[in-house]
Amino acid sequence: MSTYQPVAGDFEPLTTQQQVEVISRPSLSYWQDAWLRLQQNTRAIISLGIIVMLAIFTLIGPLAWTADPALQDLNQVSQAPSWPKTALLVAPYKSWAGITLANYESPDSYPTTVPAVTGFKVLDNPTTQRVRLIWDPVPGADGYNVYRNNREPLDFNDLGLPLGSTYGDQISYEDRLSLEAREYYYSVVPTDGLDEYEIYTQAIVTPTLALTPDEALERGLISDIDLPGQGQEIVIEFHPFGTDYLGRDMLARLMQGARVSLFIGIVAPFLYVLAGIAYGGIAGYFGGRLDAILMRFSDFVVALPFLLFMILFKIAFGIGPGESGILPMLIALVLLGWPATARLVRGQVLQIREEGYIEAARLLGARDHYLILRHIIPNTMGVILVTLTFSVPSAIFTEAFLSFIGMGVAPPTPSWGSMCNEGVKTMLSHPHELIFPALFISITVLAFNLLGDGLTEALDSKMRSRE
Amino acid sequence: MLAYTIKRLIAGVITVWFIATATFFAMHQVPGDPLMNDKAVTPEIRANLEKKYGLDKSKTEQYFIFLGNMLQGDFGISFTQQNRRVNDIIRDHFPVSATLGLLAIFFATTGGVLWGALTAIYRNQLPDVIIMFFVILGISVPSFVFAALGQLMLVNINSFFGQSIIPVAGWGTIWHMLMPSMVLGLGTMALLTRLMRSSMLEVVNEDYIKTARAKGLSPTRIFFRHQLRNAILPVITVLGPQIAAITTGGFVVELVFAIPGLGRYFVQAVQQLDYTVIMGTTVFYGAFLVLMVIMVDILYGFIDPRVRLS
Amino acid sequence: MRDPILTVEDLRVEFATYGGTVKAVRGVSFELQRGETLAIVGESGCGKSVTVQALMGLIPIPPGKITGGAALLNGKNILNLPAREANKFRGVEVGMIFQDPMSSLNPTMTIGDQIAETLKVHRGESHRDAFNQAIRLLEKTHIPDAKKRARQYPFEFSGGMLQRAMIAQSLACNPSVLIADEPTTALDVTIQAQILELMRELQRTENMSIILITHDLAVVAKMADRVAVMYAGQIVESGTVDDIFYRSSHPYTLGLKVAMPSNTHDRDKTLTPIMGSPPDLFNPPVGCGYYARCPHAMKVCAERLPHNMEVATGHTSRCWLQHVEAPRVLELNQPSHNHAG
Amino acid sequence: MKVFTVFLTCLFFELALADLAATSVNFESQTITIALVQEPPQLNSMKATDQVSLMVLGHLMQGLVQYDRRGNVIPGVAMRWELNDKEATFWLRDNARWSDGNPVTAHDFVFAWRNALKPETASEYAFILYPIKNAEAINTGKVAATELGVEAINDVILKVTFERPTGYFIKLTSFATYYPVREEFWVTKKDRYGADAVDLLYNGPFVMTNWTHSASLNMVKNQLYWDKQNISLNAINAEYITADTRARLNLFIDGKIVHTRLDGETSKDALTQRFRIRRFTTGSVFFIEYNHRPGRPTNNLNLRRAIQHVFDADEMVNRVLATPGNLRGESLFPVWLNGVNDKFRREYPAPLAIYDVAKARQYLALAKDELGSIGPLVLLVSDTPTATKQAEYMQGVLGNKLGLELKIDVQTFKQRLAKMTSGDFDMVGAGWGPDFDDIMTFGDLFASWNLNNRGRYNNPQYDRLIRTAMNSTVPRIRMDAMGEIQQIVHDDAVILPQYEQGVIYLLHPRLKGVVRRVVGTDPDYTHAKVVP
Repeated sequence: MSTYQPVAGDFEPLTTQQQVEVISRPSLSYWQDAWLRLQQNTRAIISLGIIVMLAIFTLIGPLAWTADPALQDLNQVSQAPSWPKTALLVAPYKSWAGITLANYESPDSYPTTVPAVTGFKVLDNPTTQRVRLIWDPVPGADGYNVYRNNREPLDFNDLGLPLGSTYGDQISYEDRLSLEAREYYYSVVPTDGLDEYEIYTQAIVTPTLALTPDEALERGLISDIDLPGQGQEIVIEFHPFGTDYLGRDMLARLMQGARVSLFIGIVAPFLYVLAGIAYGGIAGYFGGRLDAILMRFSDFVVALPFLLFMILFKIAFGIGPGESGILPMLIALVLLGWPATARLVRGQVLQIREEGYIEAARLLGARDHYLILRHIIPNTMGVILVTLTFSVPSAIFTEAFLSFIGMGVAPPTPSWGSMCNEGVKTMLSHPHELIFPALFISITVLAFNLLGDGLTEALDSKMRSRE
Repeated sequence: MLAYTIKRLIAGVITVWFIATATFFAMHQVPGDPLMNDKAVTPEIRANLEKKYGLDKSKTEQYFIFLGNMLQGDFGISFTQQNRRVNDIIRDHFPVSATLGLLAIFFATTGGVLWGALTAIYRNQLPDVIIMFFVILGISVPSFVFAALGQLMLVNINSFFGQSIIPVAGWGTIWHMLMPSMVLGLGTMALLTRLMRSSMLEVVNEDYIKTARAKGLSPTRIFFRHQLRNAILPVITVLGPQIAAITTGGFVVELVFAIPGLGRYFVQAVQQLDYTVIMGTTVFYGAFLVLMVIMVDILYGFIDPRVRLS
Repeated sequence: MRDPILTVEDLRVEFATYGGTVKAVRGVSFELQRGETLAIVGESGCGKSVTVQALMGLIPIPPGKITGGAALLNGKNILNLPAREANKFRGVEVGMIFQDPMSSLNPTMTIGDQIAETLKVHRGESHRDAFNQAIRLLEKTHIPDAKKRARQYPFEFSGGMLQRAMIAQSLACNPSVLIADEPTTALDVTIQAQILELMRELQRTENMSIILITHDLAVVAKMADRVAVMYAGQIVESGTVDDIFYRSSHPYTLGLKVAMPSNTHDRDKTLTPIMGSPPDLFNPPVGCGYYARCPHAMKVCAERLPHNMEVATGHTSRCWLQHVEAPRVLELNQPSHNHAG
Repeated sequence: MKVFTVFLTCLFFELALADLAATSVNFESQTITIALVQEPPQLNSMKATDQVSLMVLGHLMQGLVQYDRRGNVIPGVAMRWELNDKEATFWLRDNARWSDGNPVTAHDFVFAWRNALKPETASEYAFILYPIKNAEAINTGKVAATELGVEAINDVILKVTFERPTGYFIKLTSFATYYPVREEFWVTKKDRYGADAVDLLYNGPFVMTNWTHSASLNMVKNQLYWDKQNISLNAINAEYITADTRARLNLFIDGKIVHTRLDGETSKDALTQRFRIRRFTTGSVFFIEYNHRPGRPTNNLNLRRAIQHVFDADEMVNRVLATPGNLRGESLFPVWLNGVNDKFRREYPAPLAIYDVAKARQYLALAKDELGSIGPLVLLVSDTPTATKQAEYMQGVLGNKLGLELKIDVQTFKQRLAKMTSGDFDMVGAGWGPDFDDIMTFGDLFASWNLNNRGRYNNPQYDRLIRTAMNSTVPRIRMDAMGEIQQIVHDDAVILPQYEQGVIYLLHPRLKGVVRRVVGTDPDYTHAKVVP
């Protein structure tokens, strides 16, 4: 590139004010810079977004979605999420004596084989309230077994659920076992009173979803018991997230559960991590015999039988039968949760205590607690944030366990952890009862993990020095 | 080093003594009658049972009797399993839980270090995000689900091969231990991954890493000889309590995989208020934990010379 | 005749930070002759460390980036090489020592192992041979009782001894170039002298050329054959040590000399610092970087970047005052032919 | 050292396939593998109480009589017997042997029954021997054990004198507490008797060869058993011990065990696996027991009637429990109980509680008049999942239909027992399983002197009826008394019957002759055989 040849005027001396430099960036305090850095971090922004959404879901949700979380709807037990369904209004259920043969005596000798049952059919229209089956009597049989399957049985071993058995003189059966509006394959098998003959007759039945007028009235689906009257279709409650094992609305329970789980999941870890930091900080900083004693006490706390002491806490806090003891549970969690963080922080403090800048600060007259708070703890941020974000799920599940032994939330109030425990039992047949609570817990944990990452990068000075 | 270990062992014995005392008196505070079962029993029979187990004496008296027996290594006989000595229960079942626990720790540590290092190296890139997703899933879903899913997987594998390749439950060969210990170690592996990632990111900025690169060492050598050795320190400090969590966490896995471990005795002893089994398992388990913590500190000293010599 | 072992031409390095991109090195060129000690001197933040780290491939990418220039070591390019290629020359042909010995050695490995490691990796020697050589290297850097010391850990060494160990480590494969990035800054004066003396001695015995990065002119005076003065990411003046000290032809060099306290200095006279502070390299000034602090700044200095001008053979200065028509400045060495004018 | 070797093996994975464990049934060797729900806590027949121990003992030991497939009493160690109001005489078979070769003699029974009643043995099932003369006196320490009304005339004849006429005594003698114990062997073991395989003598169809606690238990055919030729199985191996139904289903699918019980969740998996699902009523009744102590709101009859009319047993069985096999709770006496010459419930149909919300509210109004306000009621439940679920259902029913607030007090096993005994509850979820094959095992549950009557229900009319049933051996009289008891339980709403438990289970298709029993050994593999 050609070098510039100065012209005459170039060599005039510069006046002083032109020499003033322009300041390109404002100087920032530690926290301002951290906040600026946090905003840059996309992951931190996502997490803050999720946390705001969770807050809305917990606080404003119940106002928008007003279904009562405790209302049981036994017509819709463990339903997967689905579009609103319609149900048929039918007369209230009256018990059915079924059909019994007059003057029947059981055969004296049991034949080796008997013909298959004939005339096996459904009586009047089958509803989810009841399915009434009748068949013709089989000579030589002294009883019948009735089976129900969700699909076509292949052979005698595949008849499905054994619903019940009748004596020789009863040739009818009423099935009311958790009926759903779907196709069922019924089979009836003649028996000699104890053992079955290996032949079966099959009938396909599809009951319609039914509701009685007073049930509909009670549930507020119709305003007047006569209107619109039996035989009419009405739209029943819509459960966007499905229902649980007692037919309660999952979305409403998730919202109510959020209040307990988020409170415990956030406040408890925050408290016992704080306790852990203080305890570990002191142990690590002072070291020597104090450190040994403190650490042995933390081993002592960890080794105590958790369940035994939980029962003791329950009695100590005087939680009456059926009361929700959130505060005592919080205290219990904190009293037994801090050792893990304490150990970790102590490990870090032992390392940092040897650093140069600690000596320097001490020389400048910094007292111990100032040193710990101002210099040592911020440098253990990385590890602290990891344990904090990990304590969230463990606090949620410990709360669920405590509620299970009657210490935490009393039924019917749910919490995410307890909903998870219930959902696990029917994991394969009704996955939605586990997936939704586990999903919400995962989202909460994800949000706190991302926030933890973002904070670590923003606050942790070591990260900063790389720029 | 030897003096240090002996000092720690003495402190350990005192800790175990504290544990035993605290548990003993706590146990007696819990309401409920240890001897009562479903079917109510006449007062005379109750009196006999009480005499048999020495429950008729005062609490402090019982405590010193217990302490005396414990020093001779006798934990008495179980209330619920009338004629089994607690020592036998521990002798039969503790090795099973210990093997399962240590195997789980082995999986958790190797997995945690590996995944943690990977997420640090590929920071904010695809592997980091994927591993983070599984870590979050790993800790947000109860261990019971993973145990059930793990077992289901084995069942499908076996039905796929048409014969029982890997035993679905039970105990004995190494094949029985694989799935249960992996499931048991999952939660700890997730925690260790995160910790490893956090400490790896701190170590990568250290000056001695810059020196190592200036010395012309290959990235893999730097990773193993310099980065890993220093980054693993926080991971080791958390191992102590995690070992505790795993050996007690075994109850769920032992239930699902029908493993004759000590876990079920822990929980049932408290539910049944089986005093001798509670004391036996708690004291033995407390000693095991204290021993593990000492070994972890020694291991820590082995890796970080500064701590060893201070 | 010139026999350069290392030539660097128009080296440019930038860092992308969340506040914008920092142009840390803005076109640096210099040559290192065989057996010669070149000192690169300048205030902290002028880009001298970044320059040598760029040569050694120690800049973390991202956020750092080498955006231009070339560097030839014994005729081979060493810029932007992948780790496997760079490791062919790093630690073998070029050794490096750093400023803070306390944190530059792996705290969990013995000194002997760390030194032996270079030999094992580059020379494929067995552990025992490498360890014995490490002991000899420690003896060569005058560390007492080297056999015991080799088995100890870094935290058991004093600062001075650690720096000696660092030097021993960098000499393991007897490199032809030693880069010392502010080797004595973290040490106190007495140790400083020993280390510098050690480096001179090793240079003679090993016929090694040294690049010495420092901000201390006293060290430059004692050690350097040639000097390059850096300011705001550029070399503003370079020449022999006498050129720089007695024939300084750049106002910044003058400022540095005047700011340097010396033992003959009158105790109660105040030192004269250079007013102001180095420019902000987020948007470096268009003209000469020093114009805002230069007492002799002219209009052209603010508008145009001065190119390198030959003051004498091997002595260049990047300042408009060296231009033929520029006005005379008393204490500044300017080209003789325009005095006549 | 063992732990370390495990590490080594697990580090070097050899890819050899796992040894193909034998499948659960083997035709040639006639061996089967089963799983146990828990480690049998007590195999000393004089002290055993729980279901698992009784099941194992049922295969290892044999009392005077045993049950056939259809539940009728058939000869056991006793060849024949004669009974009347005052005494019973048993003639033992001479080829009944212990597993150490010695013959089983009448003395073995005398020793066992006396030992079981001794206070220091502290057997919780001692009360089942009370029909024998002086049994209760011995058990309460008033009289020496030798006074027991049982005598070995000689090696093969055993005579029993009754405390009071007991029609169903013959059925009691099949229960574990009535099993024989060889004194000469017992003396060498004392406290260790029943602790391990070697600390027991066997006179039943199988002998126990190995017992690794909480891990496995192996039984082999007893070559000295007198009915050996009718036993086709050579070995029964319990290789797995876990209470988790899912684990046991997976073992069944994997062909490792021959039988497993199904619950709501696992039944759906069994359907997809196309297994044959069988049904069996366990004979246990589950109900809510009120606290009848004065001062408790549940002492008020109207309140109990209100709850009775608002509880829909159909909905509980079909929608809440939702597993096949459970029957509507209608009476204290389950359907399997025998009456005079047919099923009791067919001869004395249970009075049906009508689900009628309007009537329920009327009773509630009456109750409120008598009691003033009704504070929150406390329902005490155990910490099992099904119990909490049913409690929440009750909470929903009482809340929605009667506006009654129900608090659920979840307690672990021992705390719950403590509260039940001290009466610290309004209502408690409870259940009762039969100890012997006679209606009395349920009948005397709410007699004022019965310790298991946790609600302290006290009705002289009820007590009088129980005594008449106890002291007579005429079936008609006993059954009429029980019919009236059933009416009282309904009219006085002593309990709120919920359901009679039925379970569904899977059985290996090639294993025939397995018997399910309401009383005694269940499941009973004694006469089972593996078909090709």
